[in-house]
Amino acid sequence: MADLAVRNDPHVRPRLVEGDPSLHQVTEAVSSIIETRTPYSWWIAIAITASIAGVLKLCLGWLVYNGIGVWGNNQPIAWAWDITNFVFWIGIGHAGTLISAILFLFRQKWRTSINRFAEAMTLFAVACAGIFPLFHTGRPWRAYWLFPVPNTDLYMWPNFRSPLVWDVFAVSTYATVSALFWYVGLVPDLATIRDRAKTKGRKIAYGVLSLGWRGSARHWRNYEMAYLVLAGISTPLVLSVHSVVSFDFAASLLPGWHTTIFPPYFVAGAIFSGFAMVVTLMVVARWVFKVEHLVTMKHLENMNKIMLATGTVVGYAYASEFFIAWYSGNPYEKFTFLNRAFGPYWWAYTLMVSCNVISPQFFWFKKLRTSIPFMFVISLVVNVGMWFERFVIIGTSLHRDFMPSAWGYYHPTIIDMLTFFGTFGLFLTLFLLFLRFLPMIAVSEVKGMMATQKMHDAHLEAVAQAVEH
Amino acid sequence: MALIFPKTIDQYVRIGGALVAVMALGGIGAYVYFSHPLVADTGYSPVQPVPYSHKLHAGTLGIDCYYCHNTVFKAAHAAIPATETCMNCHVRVKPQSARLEKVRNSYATGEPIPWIQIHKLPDYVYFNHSAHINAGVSCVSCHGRIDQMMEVKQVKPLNMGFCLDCHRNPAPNLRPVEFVTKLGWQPDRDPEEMGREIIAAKHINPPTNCSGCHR
Amino acid sequence: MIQIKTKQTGKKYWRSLDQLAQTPAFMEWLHREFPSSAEEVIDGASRRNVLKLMAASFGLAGLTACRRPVEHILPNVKGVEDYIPGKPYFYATAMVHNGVAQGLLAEVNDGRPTKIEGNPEHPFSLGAANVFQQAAILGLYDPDRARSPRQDGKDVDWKVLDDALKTLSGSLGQGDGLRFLSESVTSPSFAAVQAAALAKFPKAKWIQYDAISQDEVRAGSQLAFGQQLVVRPRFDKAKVILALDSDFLGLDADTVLSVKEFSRGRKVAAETDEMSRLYVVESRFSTTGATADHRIKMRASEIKAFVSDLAAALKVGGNELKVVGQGDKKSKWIEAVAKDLGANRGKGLVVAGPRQPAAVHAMVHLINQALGNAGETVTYYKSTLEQTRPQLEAIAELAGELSKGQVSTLVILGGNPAYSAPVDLDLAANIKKVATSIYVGLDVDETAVACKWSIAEAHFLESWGDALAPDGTATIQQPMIAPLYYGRTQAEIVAALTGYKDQRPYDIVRNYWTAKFAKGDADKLWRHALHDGVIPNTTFAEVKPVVDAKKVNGAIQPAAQSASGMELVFTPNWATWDGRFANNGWLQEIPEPMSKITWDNAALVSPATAKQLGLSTHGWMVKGYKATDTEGHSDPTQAGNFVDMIQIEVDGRTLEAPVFVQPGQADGSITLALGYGRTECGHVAKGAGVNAYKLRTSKAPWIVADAKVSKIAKQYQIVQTQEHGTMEDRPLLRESTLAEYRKEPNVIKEMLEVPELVGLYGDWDYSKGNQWGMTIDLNACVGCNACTIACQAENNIPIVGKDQVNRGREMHWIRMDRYFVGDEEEPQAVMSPVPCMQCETAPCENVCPVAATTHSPEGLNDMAYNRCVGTRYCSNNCPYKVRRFNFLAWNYGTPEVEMMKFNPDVTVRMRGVMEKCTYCVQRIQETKIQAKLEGHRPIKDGEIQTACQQTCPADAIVFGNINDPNSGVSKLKKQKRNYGMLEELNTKPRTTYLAKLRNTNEELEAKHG
Amino acid sequence: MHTNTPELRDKTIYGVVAEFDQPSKLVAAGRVVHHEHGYTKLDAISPFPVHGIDDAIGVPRSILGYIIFCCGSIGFISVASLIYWAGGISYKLVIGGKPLFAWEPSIPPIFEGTILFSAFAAVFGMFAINKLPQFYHPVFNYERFGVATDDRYLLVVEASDPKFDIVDTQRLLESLGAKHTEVVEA
Repeated sequence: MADLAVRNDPHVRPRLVEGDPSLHQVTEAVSSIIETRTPYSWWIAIAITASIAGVLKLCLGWLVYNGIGVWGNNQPIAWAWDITNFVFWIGIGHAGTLISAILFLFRQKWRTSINRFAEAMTLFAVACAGIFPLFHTGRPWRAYWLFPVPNTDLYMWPNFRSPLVWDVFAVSTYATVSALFWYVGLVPDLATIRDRAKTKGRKIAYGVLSLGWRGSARHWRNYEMAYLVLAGISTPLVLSVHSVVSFDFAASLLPGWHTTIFPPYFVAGAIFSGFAMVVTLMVVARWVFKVEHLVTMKHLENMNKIMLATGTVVGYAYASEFFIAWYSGNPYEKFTFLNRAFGPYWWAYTLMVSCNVISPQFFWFKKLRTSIPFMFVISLVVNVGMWFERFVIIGTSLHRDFMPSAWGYYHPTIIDMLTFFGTFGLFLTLFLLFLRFLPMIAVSEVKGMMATQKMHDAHLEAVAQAVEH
Repeated sequence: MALIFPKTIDQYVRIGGALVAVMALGGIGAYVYFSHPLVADTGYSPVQPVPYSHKLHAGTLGIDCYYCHNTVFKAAHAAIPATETCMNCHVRVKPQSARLEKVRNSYATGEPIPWIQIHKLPDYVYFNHSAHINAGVSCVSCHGRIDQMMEVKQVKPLNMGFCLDCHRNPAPNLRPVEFVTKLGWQPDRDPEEMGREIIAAKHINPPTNCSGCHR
Repeated sequence: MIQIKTKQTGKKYWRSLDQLAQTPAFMEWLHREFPSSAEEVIDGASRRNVLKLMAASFGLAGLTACRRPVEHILPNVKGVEDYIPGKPYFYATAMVHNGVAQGLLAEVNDGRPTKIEGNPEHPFSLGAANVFQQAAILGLYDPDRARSPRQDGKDVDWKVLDDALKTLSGSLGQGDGLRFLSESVTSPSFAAVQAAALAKFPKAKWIQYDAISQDEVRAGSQLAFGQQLVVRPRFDKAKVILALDSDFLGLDADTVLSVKEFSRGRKVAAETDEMSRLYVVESRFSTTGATADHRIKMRASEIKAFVSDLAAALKVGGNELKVVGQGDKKSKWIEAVAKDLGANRGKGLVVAGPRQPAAVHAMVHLINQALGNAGETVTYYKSTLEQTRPQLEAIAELAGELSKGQVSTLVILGGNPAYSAPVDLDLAANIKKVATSIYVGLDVDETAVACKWSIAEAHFLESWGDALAPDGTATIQQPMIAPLYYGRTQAEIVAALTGYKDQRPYDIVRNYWTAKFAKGDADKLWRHALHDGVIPNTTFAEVKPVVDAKKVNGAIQPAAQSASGMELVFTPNWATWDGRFANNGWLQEIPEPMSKITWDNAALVSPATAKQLGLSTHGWMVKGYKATDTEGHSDPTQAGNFVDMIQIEVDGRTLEAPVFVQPGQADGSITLALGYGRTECGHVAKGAGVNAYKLRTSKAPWIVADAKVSKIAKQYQIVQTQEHGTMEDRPLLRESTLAEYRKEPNVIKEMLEVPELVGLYGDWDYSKGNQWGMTIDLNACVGCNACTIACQAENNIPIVGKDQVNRGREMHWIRMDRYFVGDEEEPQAVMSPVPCMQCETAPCENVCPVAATTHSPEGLNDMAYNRCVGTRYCSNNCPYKVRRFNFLAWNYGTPEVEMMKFNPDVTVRMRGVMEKCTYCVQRIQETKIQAKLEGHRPIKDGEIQTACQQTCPADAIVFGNINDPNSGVSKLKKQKRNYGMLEELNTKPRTTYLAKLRNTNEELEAKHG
Repeated sequence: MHTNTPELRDKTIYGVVAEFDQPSKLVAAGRVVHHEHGYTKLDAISPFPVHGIDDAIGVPRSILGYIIFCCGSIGFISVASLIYWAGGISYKLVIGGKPLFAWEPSIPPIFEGTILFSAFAAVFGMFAINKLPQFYHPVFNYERFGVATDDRYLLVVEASDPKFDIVDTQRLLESLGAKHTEVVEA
C-alpha cells in the first residue's frame, strides 16, 4: 500500500536494482556467473573469436614481412584504414572511463551496475586501438623511437612538436590509468570471490589477485580517496585523449583536417560510439547472464539518452564544418567539403550522416528508447556510422587536397579488411575471458548503492506512514 | 574460515619482491652496459689473411700512414694499398719470408688479398677522410694508436654520438695538418686553445644536421 | 689506356660482388632475411617477383649496423696510375638516336658507369641529355640482355661463333646472295668497313632501314633542291615559328639542341624582352603543341592542303590556289599566320614533321626560301653519309628476294626488323627461308629468334665507335666498361666476316681517324678527341641551295581528300621509341607527357570522335568534385581508369587497342604509338601495350587515310601518374600573355590575394652562408621528362611496375604536372616539374614524430632515411605531395648486375621509409668539401648543379645560393614572373616558379586562346 | 575463566570479532564502543564502505591526497624539463622553422605526464598506506570471515587495546546486538 504510494510518487526515482534482492542475492547473482561450470557455449564462442584473432595475427605477420604495400594505402592517401581503425577503437574506449569517472563525479548512482563492464570494454578497445599506431609504421621494429627512450647511441630524441608523439603520451597514459582504475575497482570484488572460493586453485588465484583485501574501515578510507582522485584525473584525461587524437588532424594544414572544432567534436563522437558499443554488448550480456535486475532498463535508457545527446552534438559539428568552410571563404576548404558530400566518396558521407545524426534521433521517443531490439540495432548502426566518420575525415581529405595533379583514390585490399575484422576477434576474446573469470558487475559498489537506497526508502516509508495518519 | 595463506607468507612475499626489484635493476644496468657503444662497438679485431703488423711498419719502422693509405688527403675513402705497394719494398726486404707468401702469390696471380674490413660505418653514413684530415683531425682520433697495434683493433665506438661529440666541439681533436699522421704527437701547449685557433683560422664549422652525413 | 683501366676495375667490382654473394655471411643473411629465399617478396602483381631475389651487398651493408658479418676489402693488385678509389670519373662518349649522334659524358664510379650527362663541349648537347640518353645506363645493366652467341636458339661459346664466321667468310665468294641489313649507318669508320665489304663482295647488297625513317624528309629535299641535304633549323634565331605536324620539341627532336635553341628565344628577363612566337598545327596533342602560343588541331592528312593554302596566302611561287573548303576559323588562322610570317621575313621559320609527305617538306623549303628565312633561320648541309635509296623501297626489294629464296646469307645488324619492318613484307617469316641468317643485337628479340645465329651486341657504353652529329660533327664513342657479356660491335662482326684490315673495334676506329689526322701529332689529336668528345673541323659543308618552285608547286596539288574514313597516324613514343627501349623500366614508367599514361600505349582519340564511336569518354577537362562534366565525361579517378577498346582495321589486318580520350586530338584522327606489344623481350616489356606495327604497311608507313574502327566489348585498364586534368582555378601553375605582362608586370603576383602571413613564432634566420634555392621557368619547360629520369638515375629511385603505379605508388621525386587550360575545343596545356619545395617552414618536419626530416642551416629540408620509421604523416601534411614512400621492398628484387647502376653517393632506401628530393644534397656536399680542400674558397655560382638542372634541355631549372645577390637564381627570383606555389600557406618554399607567358597574336587572340 | 593477563593477550589472542547484519548497527555499536567505552584499537570490516564508520571508531583522515599532489608535480616538472632538454639542449635541430622549445606544443605531453604520475601515486600510494598486499591477517582467522565480503559487518576490538578484556568486551559487543562474537588468535 504505502509501497505503492512510494512507487507512484513522481519525485521518487525508479529503482536501479529491481526485485529488491538482498545483498547476498546480489553477491550470488554476480559471483555465480564465474563460479558455475564453464558452459559449452562459452567454449564455442571463444573458439570462434580466438580464431578471428588468429586472422589478425596472420595479417599483421604478412604486413610486417612485406611492408605497408599489402594494404591499399598510397600517395596521396598515406593514411587509410589503419588510422581509421585506430581512431574508431580509441573512440569506443571512451565510454568506460567516462562512466566510471565523470558519472562518478556527478554522483550518478546508476553507473555502478555498468561501470565494471564498460571499463573492461575500454581496456580491450584501447588494446585493439594500440595495434594500429604501431603496425601502420613502415618499420615497426623501430617504433620505440617514438618514446623518449634515453639512448647512448644516436643522441636522438622524439620530436615533441609532432601530434603523433602527443598521441604516444596520451594513449599510453590512458591505457595505464584505465587499467589501474579498473583493477582498483576489482580488488574488493576479487576478495569476495576469494572468500567464496571452494577449490584450492581458485582460493590462491583470487587470493593473490585481491592482495589480501579485507574491507577494513581504514582500507576503505584510503580506497575511497584513491578512487575519488582517480576519477578526478581520469576525467580530464579521457577528454584530453581524444582531443590529442584529433590534433593528429587539426594540427596539420590539410583542408578538412585543419579545424579548431575537432577536439570537442571528436570527444563527443568518442562518447557516442563508446556508449553505442556498451549498449550493444550489455544488451547481450545482461540477457545471457540473467542480470536484468541489476542492469535495468533504467540504465539502458540513460545510455540511450546520452547517445541521443552526443549524436546530436556530432551532427552539429558536421553542420558547422560546412558553415565554416563556406564562411571562411577558403577555396580549398570549400572544395574539400563539397567533395566530401558530393565527390567520389559521397556514399561514405551519406552513410555517415544517416547513421550518426539521423538514427539516434529516434531516441526522442521513450517507446523506442526502451525497446531492447530497437536500441540494439541502433547501437550497431551507430558503430558503423562512427567508423565511416573517421574514414570520411581521413580518406576524403587526403584523396583530393591542394594539387589536383596528385589526386587519387583508395581501394582497400583483402588484408586491410581482414586486419580490421581480426581486431574484433581480439576484442571479443578478451571480453569473453573477462566475463568468465572476473565479476562483470562492481558488486561492492552496487551493495553500497543499495544500502544508501535502503536508508532512503526507510525514510520514505516513515513519511508515508505519517501521511496515512 | 580456513586460512588460504600461512602466517609467514608476507615476509616471503617481501623478500621475493625485493629480489625481483634488484634483478630488474640489475637487468637494466646490464643492458645499458652491454649495449653501450663503448662496449658493443669496440674491440673488433679479426685475424687478417696476412699477418701484417702496423706496430712494426708504422711504429718501429716509422712508415707514414700516408705511404700506403695514399688517398686520405684527396678522397673520401682511405685506400687499402695495392699488393704492388707491399712489393715495392718486399722484393728486396725478406723476399723469401713465408709470411709474405700470400702477398707474393697475389702479386703473381693478380688475385687481390681479401683483407677484412674492421672500421665499418653503416652504408647510410657518408664519411669523407679528406674533409677531416685536411681540417686537422688526426687518424688517431678515430682509429687509436694503430702504430702500437700488432693486429688492428677497433678502439673507438664510431657511433653517431661519437661523431656528434666531435662535430659539436672539434677543438680537442684538431692539430696542424702536418701532424695528423703522427699518432703520438702531443702539442707543446693547451690542445683546446690550439684547437680554437685552428678553428678560427680555417673557419671550421662541422655540420650537425642530418644531411651532413646522411644522404 | 682507359679501356684497360675500366676493364680492370670493372672486372674487380664484378668479381668482388660474386665473392660477396658466396660468402657464408651473405648466405646466412639471405636466409635469415628471406626464409622463403628467392620467391615472392612483393605481392604477386608486381613485375619484380619474376626476377629472382639476389639482394647482395647493399641490403647486407645496410644491416652491418646491427650484425657484423665478415666483409672483405679487395684492393687492386697493381696500382692504377692517378686512379682514386671511390672518386667518380667522367669520360666523353656519344649515343646515336634517331640517326644522329649526340655527345655525352658518362660518370664512372669504380669502373661502373652510373650516370649519363650531356657533354657541354658538344655542339648538339651543350650539357643536356634527353630521356633516352639518361636511361641508357639502365639499358646497359639490363639483366635480360643477350649474354652469348646463340645458334638455332641455343647458347653457344664465342669460340664456336668465331669458327663459324671464319668458315662462312671463306665460302662467300663474290658475295652473291649475301645481304646486309642495318639501320642508317652513322659511323664513318663503320662506313669504311661497309665500303670495304661491298668492294670485296661486289655482288652483295647493303640495305639500310630505320623503323622511324627520314625517307620523306630526304625525298622532300630531293624534290625541292634536286639533292639530299641535311636541314638545320635554328630556333633561337627565329622570331615566328610555324610547326606543321612537327613535334620538334619532343619526339621529332633528334638531339636536345632544338629545345635548347628554342628555349633561348623564350627566356624573358625584363618586361621589355623579346620572345619568339610559336604556331603549331598538328593532329596529336604534342608537347610542342602544349608549348605553342597558338595551336589548331588538324588531321595529319590535311596538312598538305593547309600548307598549300598557306603558300597561296603568302603568294609564294606560281601557286595561285584559292582557299577552298576551309572552315572560317582555319582561313582566319592562315591569314594571321601568313601575315605574321610575312612581317618577319628572314626571322620566320616553317618546319614540317617527318610523317608529312615529301611535297609538304618541299613546299616548306620553298616558303622558307621565299620568305628569306633560308640561310638565316634555317641552313642546309651536304651529308657525307647520304642514302640515295628510299629505305622502304630497299627493304621491300629485300623482302622480295628473301621470299624468292635468292638470299643465301643475311646479316642483320641491329634494329630488330623482324618486329619493326612493314607488316606486309612479313620479314620474320621470310628470314627463316635464308640458309644462313645472322643477327647482331643487344637483346634476344623477335629478329634474334627468327635468325639461325644471333650474336650478343656490345652496348654503346661498352664499345669503341664513332658517330656524326646532324651537322657532321664527329665524336668518338669510347667504352666505359668492358663488355659485361663479351658482346661484339656490329663493325667487329662485319670486319670478321669480310676480313677487314682491322679486326678489334679499337683498331677499326682509331686507325680510321689517325689516318685522317695530321701525321705528326695524330696521337695527341686522338687523345684530345677522346677527352673533348668532339673532333674539330668535321662538320659537313654548308650549301645554299635553290628551290625548284615549279616542281614543288606541281607536287603540292592536293589529291582528292578522302575525309570519309578515320585517319590513323603512327608515331614513335616517349618510352620505347620504336620498341628498342621496351625493356627499360625507367622509360616504361615515365608518364607520356600529355596523357600521363605509363607502361602502355593507347589509341588517342578526341572527345568528339569518341562520342561518335560510342566510347565511354574520360573527361580530362572535368572540373570540381563532380563525377561527370556537362558533356557527360566521367572523371577518370572515378572511372577507375578502365577504358573501352576498339578494333582498328587497315586493309584486312586488325588490331585491338585501348582507347584514350585526349583533348586537343584532331577529330577523326587516331594516333597510335609504335614500339609496344613486344613478344620476344625481357621481363619488363612483357605485356606492355599493343603492337602498332601490325597495322603498318609499306604503303602507308605513317598516315593511314581510312582505317576502319569499331568499338569492341572489351575494357582495358590504363594507368596514369596524373588522373585529374584541370587546375580547379587554383593559381598553381600561373600563366599570362606577353602583352599583358608588359602592360601590368604584377599580373602574376596579383593572381593570388593573401592577407599578410604571420607565423606564431619569429622566423628562423637564414641570412648567413649558403642558402640554397631553385627557380623553375614554366616559359622554358617543354615537359620532356628528362629531369625525372636524370633524378631517377642520380638518386637510385626504384621502379615499381604498372600495378603499383596503378595503386598510386610511383616513386619519382620530381614529377611532371600537366594541366589543360582553355576550352575543350582547342585546349592548351601548361606543364611543370614539381620537386620538393624545401619549404623554410616545412609542414612535413613539424609532424615527424622521430625528427627524421629536419632543416639544415643552409635551408635544405633534410631527410634521414635511416631515422625514418614510416608513419607517412609527413606525406599527409605536404601540400605539394612530393614525398614518396617505400610501400614495399622495391630494391630487394634488384638483380646483381642491375645493382651496378646504383649511385654510391646516395643511400639505397629500404622498405618502409619515406624519401624525397633533397636538391641532390650529395652533390652539394661533394662540392662543399672540394671547396674546403681548396682553401675554404667560396662556392662559385653554377658550380653545384642538381641532376634535373644539369640535364634540362630547356635550362628551365636554375639552382644556387639565394644569399648571393649575383647568383643566377637570385636574379631570377627578382623577376616579376617569380612566385611561390601555394605560398599562401606560408610554407616559404625555396623552389619558386617563373610564370608562363604566351606570346599571343592579338588577331587570333580575339577568337580563341 | 580467563584473566586479562598481558602475556596471554600478546601471545595468542588478536582480539574479538563481533558480527552485525546491518551497517547501521555496526556504526551504532562502533560509536558506543569507541566514544562511550573509550576503546581505541578498533577496526570495522564491511563488504562496502559504510558511511559514518570512520568517526564512529575514530579512523584518521587519509593522507593520500598529499602524496598524489607531490607525485603529480614531479610528473609535470620532469616531462617539461625532458622536452626542454631534448629539443633545446641535447640536440638543437631546426624543425619547421619553429623555436627549439616552445610551451604550446609541449602542453599535451606535460599534461599526460602529470596525469600518469598522479595515477601511479594514487593507486600504489593507496596500496602502500593500506600495507597491501598482505596475505595473512589475524581477522582471517575469524570462523565466518567470508560473510564480511558478502553481507555482514564485523567490528574488531584488538587485544592490544588497554581496556580489552576477553569476557567484558565480548559481552559488551553482544549487548550491542552482535549476531555472533568470537575470539580470534593472532
